Amino acid sequence: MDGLLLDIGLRHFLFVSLIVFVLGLYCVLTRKNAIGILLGVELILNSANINYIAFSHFSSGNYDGQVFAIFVIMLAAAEAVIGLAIVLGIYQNFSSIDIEAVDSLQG
Amino acid sequence: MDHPLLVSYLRWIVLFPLLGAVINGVFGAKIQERFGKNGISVVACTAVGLAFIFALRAFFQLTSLVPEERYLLDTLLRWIHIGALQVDIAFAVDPLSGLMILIVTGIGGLIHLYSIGYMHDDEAYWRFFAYLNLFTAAMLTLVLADNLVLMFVGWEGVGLCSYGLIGFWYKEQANTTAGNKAFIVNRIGDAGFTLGIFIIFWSLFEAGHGTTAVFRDLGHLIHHLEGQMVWGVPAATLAALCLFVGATGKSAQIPLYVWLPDAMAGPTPVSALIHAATMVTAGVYMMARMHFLFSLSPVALGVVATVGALTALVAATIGLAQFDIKKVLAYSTVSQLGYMVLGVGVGAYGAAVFHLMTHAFFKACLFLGSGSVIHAMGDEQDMRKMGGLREKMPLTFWTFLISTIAIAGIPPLAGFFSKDEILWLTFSGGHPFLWLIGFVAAGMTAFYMFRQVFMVFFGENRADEHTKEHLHESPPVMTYPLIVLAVGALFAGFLGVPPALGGSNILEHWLEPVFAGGHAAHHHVEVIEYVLMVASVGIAAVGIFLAYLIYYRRSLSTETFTAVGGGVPYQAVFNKYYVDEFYHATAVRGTLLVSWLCSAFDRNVIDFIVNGVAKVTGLVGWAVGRFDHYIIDGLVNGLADVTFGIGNRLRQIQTGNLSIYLYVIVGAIAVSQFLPRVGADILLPVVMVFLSLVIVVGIALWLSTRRIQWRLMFTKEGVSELR
Amino acid sequence: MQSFIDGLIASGVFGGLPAEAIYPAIMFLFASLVVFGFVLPIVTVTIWLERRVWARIQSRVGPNRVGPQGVLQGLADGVKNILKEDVVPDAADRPLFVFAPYLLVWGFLATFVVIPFSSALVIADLNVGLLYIVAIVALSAVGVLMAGWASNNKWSLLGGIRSAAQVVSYEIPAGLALLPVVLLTGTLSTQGIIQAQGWAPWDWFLFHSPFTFIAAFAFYISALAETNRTPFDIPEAESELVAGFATEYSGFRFALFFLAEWGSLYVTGAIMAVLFLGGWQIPTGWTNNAVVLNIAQLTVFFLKAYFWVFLAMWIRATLPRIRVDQMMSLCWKYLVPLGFVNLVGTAVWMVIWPEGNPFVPYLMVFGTLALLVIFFRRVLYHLRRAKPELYFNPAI
Amino acid sequence: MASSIGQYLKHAKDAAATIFEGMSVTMSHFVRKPYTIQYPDRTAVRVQDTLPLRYRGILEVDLEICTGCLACERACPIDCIVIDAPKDKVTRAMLLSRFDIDIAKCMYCGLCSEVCPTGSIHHTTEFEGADYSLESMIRRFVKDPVLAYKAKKGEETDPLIAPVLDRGMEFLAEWAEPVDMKKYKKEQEEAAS
Amino acid sequence: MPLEASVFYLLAALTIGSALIVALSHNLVYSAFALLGTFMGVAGLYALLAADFVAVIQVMLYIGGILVLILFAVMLTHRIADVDVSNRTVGRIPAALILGVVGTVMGVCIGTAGWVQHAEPMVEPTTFGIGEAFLGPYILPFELASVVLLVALIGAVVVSRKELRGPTADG
Repeated sequence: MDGLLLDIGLRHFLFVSLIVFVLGLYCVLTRKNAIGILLGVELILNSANINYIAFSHFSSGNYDGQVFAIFVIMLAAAEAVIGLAIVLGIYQNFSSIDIEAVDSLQG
Repeated sequence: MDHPLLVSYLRWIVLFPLLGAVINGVFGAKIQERFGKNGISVVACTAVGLAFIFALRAFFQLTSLVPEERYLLDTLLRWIHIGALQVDIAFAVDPLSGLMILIVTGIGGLIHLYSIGYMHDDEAYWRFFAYLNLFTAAMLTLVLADNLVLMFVGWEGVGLCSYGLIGFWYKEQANTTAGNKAFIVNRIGDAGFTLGIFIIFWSLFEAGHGTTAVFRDLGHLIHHLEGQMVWGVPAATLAALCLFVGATGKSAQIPLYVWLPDAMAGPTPVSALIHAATMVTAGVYMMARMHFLFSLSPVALGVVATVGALTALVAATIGLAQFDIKKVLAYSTVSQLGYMVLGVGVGAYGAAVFHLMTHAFFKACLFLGSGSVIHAMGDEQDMRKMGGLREKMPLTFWTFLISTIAIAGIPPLAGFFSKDEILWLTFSGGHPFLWLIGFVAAGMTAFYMFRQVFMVFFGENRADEHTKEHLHESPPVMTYPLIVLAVGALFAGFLGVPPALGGSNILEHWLEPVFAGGHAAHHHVEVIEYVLMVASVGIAAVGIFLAYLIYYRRSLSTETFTAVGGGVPYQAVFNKYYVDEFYHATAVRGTLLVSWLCSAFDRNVIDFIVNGVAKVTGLVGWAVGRFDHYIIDGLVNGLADVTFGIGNRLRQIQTGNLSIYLYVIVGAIAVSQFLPRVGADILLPVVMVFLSLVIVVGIALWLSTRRIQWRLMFTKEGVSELR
Repeated sequence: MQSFIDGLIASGVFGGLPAEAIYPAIMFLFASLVVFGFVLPIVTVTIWLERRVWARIQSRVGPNRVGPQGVLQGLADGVKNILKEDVVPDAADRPLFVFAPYLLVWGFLATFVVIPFSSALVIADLNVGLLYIVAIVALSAVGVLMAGWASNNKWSLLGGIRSAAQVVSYEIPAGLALLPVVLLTGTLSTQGIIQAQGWAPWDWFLFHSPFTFIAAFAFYISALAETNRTPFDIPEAESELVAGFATEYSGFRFALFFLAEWGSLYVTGAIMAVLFLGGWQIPTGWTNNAVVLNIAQLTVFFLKAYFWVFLAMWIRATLPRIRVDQMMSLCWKYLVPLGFVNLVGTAVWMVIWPEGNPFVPYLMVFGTLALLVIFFRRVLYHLRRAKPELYFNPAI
Repeated sequence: MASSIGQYLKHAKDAAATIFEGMSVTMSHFVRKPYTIQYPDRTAVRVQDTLPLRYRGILEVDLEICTGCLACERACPIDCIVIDAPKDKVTRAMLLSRFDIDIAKCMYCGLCSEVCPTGSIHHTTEFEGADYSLESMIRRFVKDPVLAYKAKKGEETDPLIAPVLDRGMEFLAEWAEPVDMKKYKKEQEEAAS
Repeated sequence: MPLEASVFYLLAALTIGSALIVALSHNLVYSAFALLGTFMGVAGLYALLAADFVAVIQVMLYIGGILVLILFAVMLTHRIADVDVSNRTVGRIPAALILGVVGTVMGVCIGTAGWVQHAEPMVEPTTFGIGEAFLGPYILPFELASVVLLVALIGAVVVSRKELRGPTADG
């Protein structure tokens, strides 16, 4: 048992990323606040990155995983920028970023 | 004969009258306004006069040549040069055409002078002279044509002018119908003529020895036609017959003579010129010109001869019963033409041409005489209203009398020599039966001519008072041509005195080079010739005596003749053997019937088909429309409605609330990704099912808490209200 | 450092302890030594030196009472702050309010991991050294925001946001200015860069080519802007935002902010020394005793670094505060394009002279000397004009 | 475009030049002697001594030459001078039992020193009035009653009082005679040459 | 306790702890700042996985860029607009349920799946390798990334500018 716990293997990192992923998903699902959702998204992206780096370190042996992680980070940045711009836009339009209020696109 | 002397003045013979026609035709109205009617007549007469002078010049130039060399040629311009057909516009004068142009221009000129007086008070004066000039030009083209095609042009031109002149007073319906009738009948004949030309051309082409339309060359090449068969008939015979059909049309022989009597509706000088002297002789001239073709097929000659004789007889009989002064002369022309055709038929081309010449003189004189009578009688043409005009119109009477004697065939005058020549040649040519017909016809001719003289000039005047006072002799411009023609009638005969009577038959010799192929040289005199001569004079005398008895002495009443055979023959003769009616019944009605049939057919069958197709299309269209409307539109609309319904139902989940969307996404992923992946063991599927249940319940539960009422979401009116 | 420790282990100083335990222990020891032994004193001295330099420039005396010539003035301030009551505004966001200064200090201290002191003395010669420094600066931006937000007053919030914006936006020109040196050396590790330079001025990257020369000053300007100093100290502009994000802070937390600010000044100087002045490079050969060599290298490095600190103080005393839009336009219209030009210039330079142009460094050194001469003549000109009473002795 | 690039470069050059110039100016100041006087303790000369005679500092009373005429007390607009001048029941001479000046209230207008006949009350160059208690703000010049000074017609003979009187008179002299500027300047020039 | 394991657990605890705060905390600002802890924890994990370049990039970009941005956004829209951004969430039970299931299933997978692992993981400076990769096989994504960032930059400016939207601004 301690062998499993002590020598850090791939599974440990996957577990950590899983937990972060689940928390991120939870945050996305339950937040009423637009920015809260963006936070959740960031968490999800980070968990994905952990997996990338873990696999790159343990399994692949080359730099693909890390390169991908960097791309993910870069895209996360772009996404955050746009997301926040939209949130600002919503805020200026609806004077609130509570997604409950922002339902004018209702079917 | 085949080394033509090239000259360049022949063209003017044709061009002068043509020029005159153009001037009068185009500027006629203006000239008449400006210079009055004399301007018109000056132009017309000078045109014909110049043509006559040039014709004389050509004639004398011919006489200066050696008989074999008598051939003047004037090529104007290249006309049709297509493949094997080489046709030029070229005018040629040889003894035959030389004679003809003299007749045309001479007698034409006299008639121009005469019509100055006759048409004096007619408003369309310029149009009349334009037509006359045009006619003269066309006739000269026909006569001077060097080849068949150019002759055909002249042939048609003449037909056109006759139509124009017959229907000159176009205001009356009768004149126009007469004009039409003449034109149509001529056209039938012309059709035959063209067929003849084509047959000659193609058969020569088939024979492969090159083709030409020039009479001179045709003469040499025509023997190649012997072996040719066209439609199972020897080419030569067929061509000849077709040409003969054209001739009958133009020269008013048996089948196609009906237009000539009606043509009298035109002014009298027209009748005189066209329907006595020139146009009607065109057929005889054509056959004379094509003598080498006809001599190739004895069958054709036989047909020609019989048709000629029959025409002579039939026309004569009809002439007996006519009361219209011009109708009598018309039928006498037809019968005289019959003699000419008979002459051609028996191969006596020379005699035929001789008779043609003499007939031109006295027939023209007769017509012009009747013209002056009608002129005097105030356009009255019925002989029963005339009589005793001898004192009032001595000149007209004497010229009329001379011409009548000439036509009757009394010796010293022209008629006897030419008619007798034909009869003798018919008899000696081995056609005794035809001679008999001719012989009888001659008698009848004498009878009806003198009947006319006695009715018109002797006895008491049956005209009404009004016309009586006005009776006067025609003005000199009309009477002088009559005198010239009468002199012509007197002396024309001496040109062709037969050797039997000590004459040297100048005309025969004159035409001899042209008909080199002919077989007319019977120099040895036979007794039988004298016998026939005496017989013909006798029959003439009998005819004259009968006429004298009936019409001058009134001792013999006409009933004796009319009652013969129950009056049927008289009725038949009086009504012209009902030929018009027959034609009307058969040809005209036939054509009408055929046209009606065609229109009926067209109306019913074709229209029916077309309308049918239209109806069917309409029907099909309607069917397709219905199909499209109900089935396809139905489908489409149905689909639209279905989609709309589904869309409406699914609209509910678009609550506009972001987290709901995320739930749906995550739920969907969870269900779709994990459900199939999980292994087959029992525990996990249970969890899966439980999970999806929970999801659905959760969403439903959650939705219920939302402020959207149930009513809005699921009931119909709610949805409509929402929308 | 690594080899040094291996040497000690090999010599069996630590007995049988597993290598795994020794490394962290030594690392921890060395780190605490650096922090308490070096950073705190340096900061207090810097604070005192700054006030003296200011004074002398403004013809004043400056603190000279506490300790010899007032050197302990910084210490006195520190003690003062510690003794002051540590007020936490009740409406403030307590946890964030408390954590903000530590975040800032953490960001500041973390940079010392990579800054070398001598050829052997560096806490961890990271392979991504320079990049690490740029990243850590970002951390302080977050600290500033946290402080600004937590103290729940308008001035501090606006001050916090403004300074964070300034720090973030000046990271770009700073990063660009670093790149030419990275291009030249091909490595990001600080030791590597220093080893790539020689001890003589013409071997330094500063004089390697005109582009690196400009890059150096561009980096220096943007570094100053990042640490909110001199012309760019808008966030703490007394007249507008009182003390910027530190308005509500008092006592020890306020001291921490001071520590971070003046400490980062030294860090800037150190980086400049590493990148452009050849760090601890000294002529070798005169001694073979490693310790003596290291001490010499340490002093040389310190002097070079402290020159830039002095320069910062000097600039602060000279230049007026610039407006916010001027600051932004300077950053985006002048420094960033300049950064790109230098980057391309250096790249072209490297292509043309792979081993570096033999003449240009000497030329540049000579040029700089000429510049200095001109500078002093200007100074003399001003002195002649003002005919003041001169007083050269720094100690008053 | 070209002009803007020219301008762009000009701005950069100007910035560098001005900073260079500015730094040279500050460097020039760097080596100058600071003007600041390290008051209070490290000044070369006590600041108070450097002040001019007329400097109206904290008031001082030479009881020896105070005649007890209360002119100053009356002249003071703020009444911060309190004098008790009881007659000695025994010798009938005027005694000065209390002469208090509240320097906190005093506005240093100088009206009292002008009217003092003998110049006993006058401004010193002393300005450091800070003290630890408000009480100490009141300068009590009389510990135990003192005899008021009686003015003599002629010269003051008493060697103790004479210098004090001269100093007093010197103080008064400043206001008594209007300064003749021309004479003053002449004297200055003679002094300068 | 071996050093590496303890460091891992420490970092894992930091990451998960702050992630929990992000997910669960009522106050949006707390969750925003807790994000810092997550990012630092993750950076630490990268360092553990010998991905030093990515760790530094993570710190620089995530914390320096995205976190600062999010903080800006939070501050600009938070307290001043007196909007009570109660973080109270929507339907926590169903979310917990779904995630519970999802989590367990993924956990089972991670636990049971036989991951391909190399014997000796690679530990050496990665900057050079990544640089090569960027300009080698990944040149196209690298260039496209620059375009994406430019687009995002411009897009953000356009979307958030107030005056561009004209009359609709009062919303």
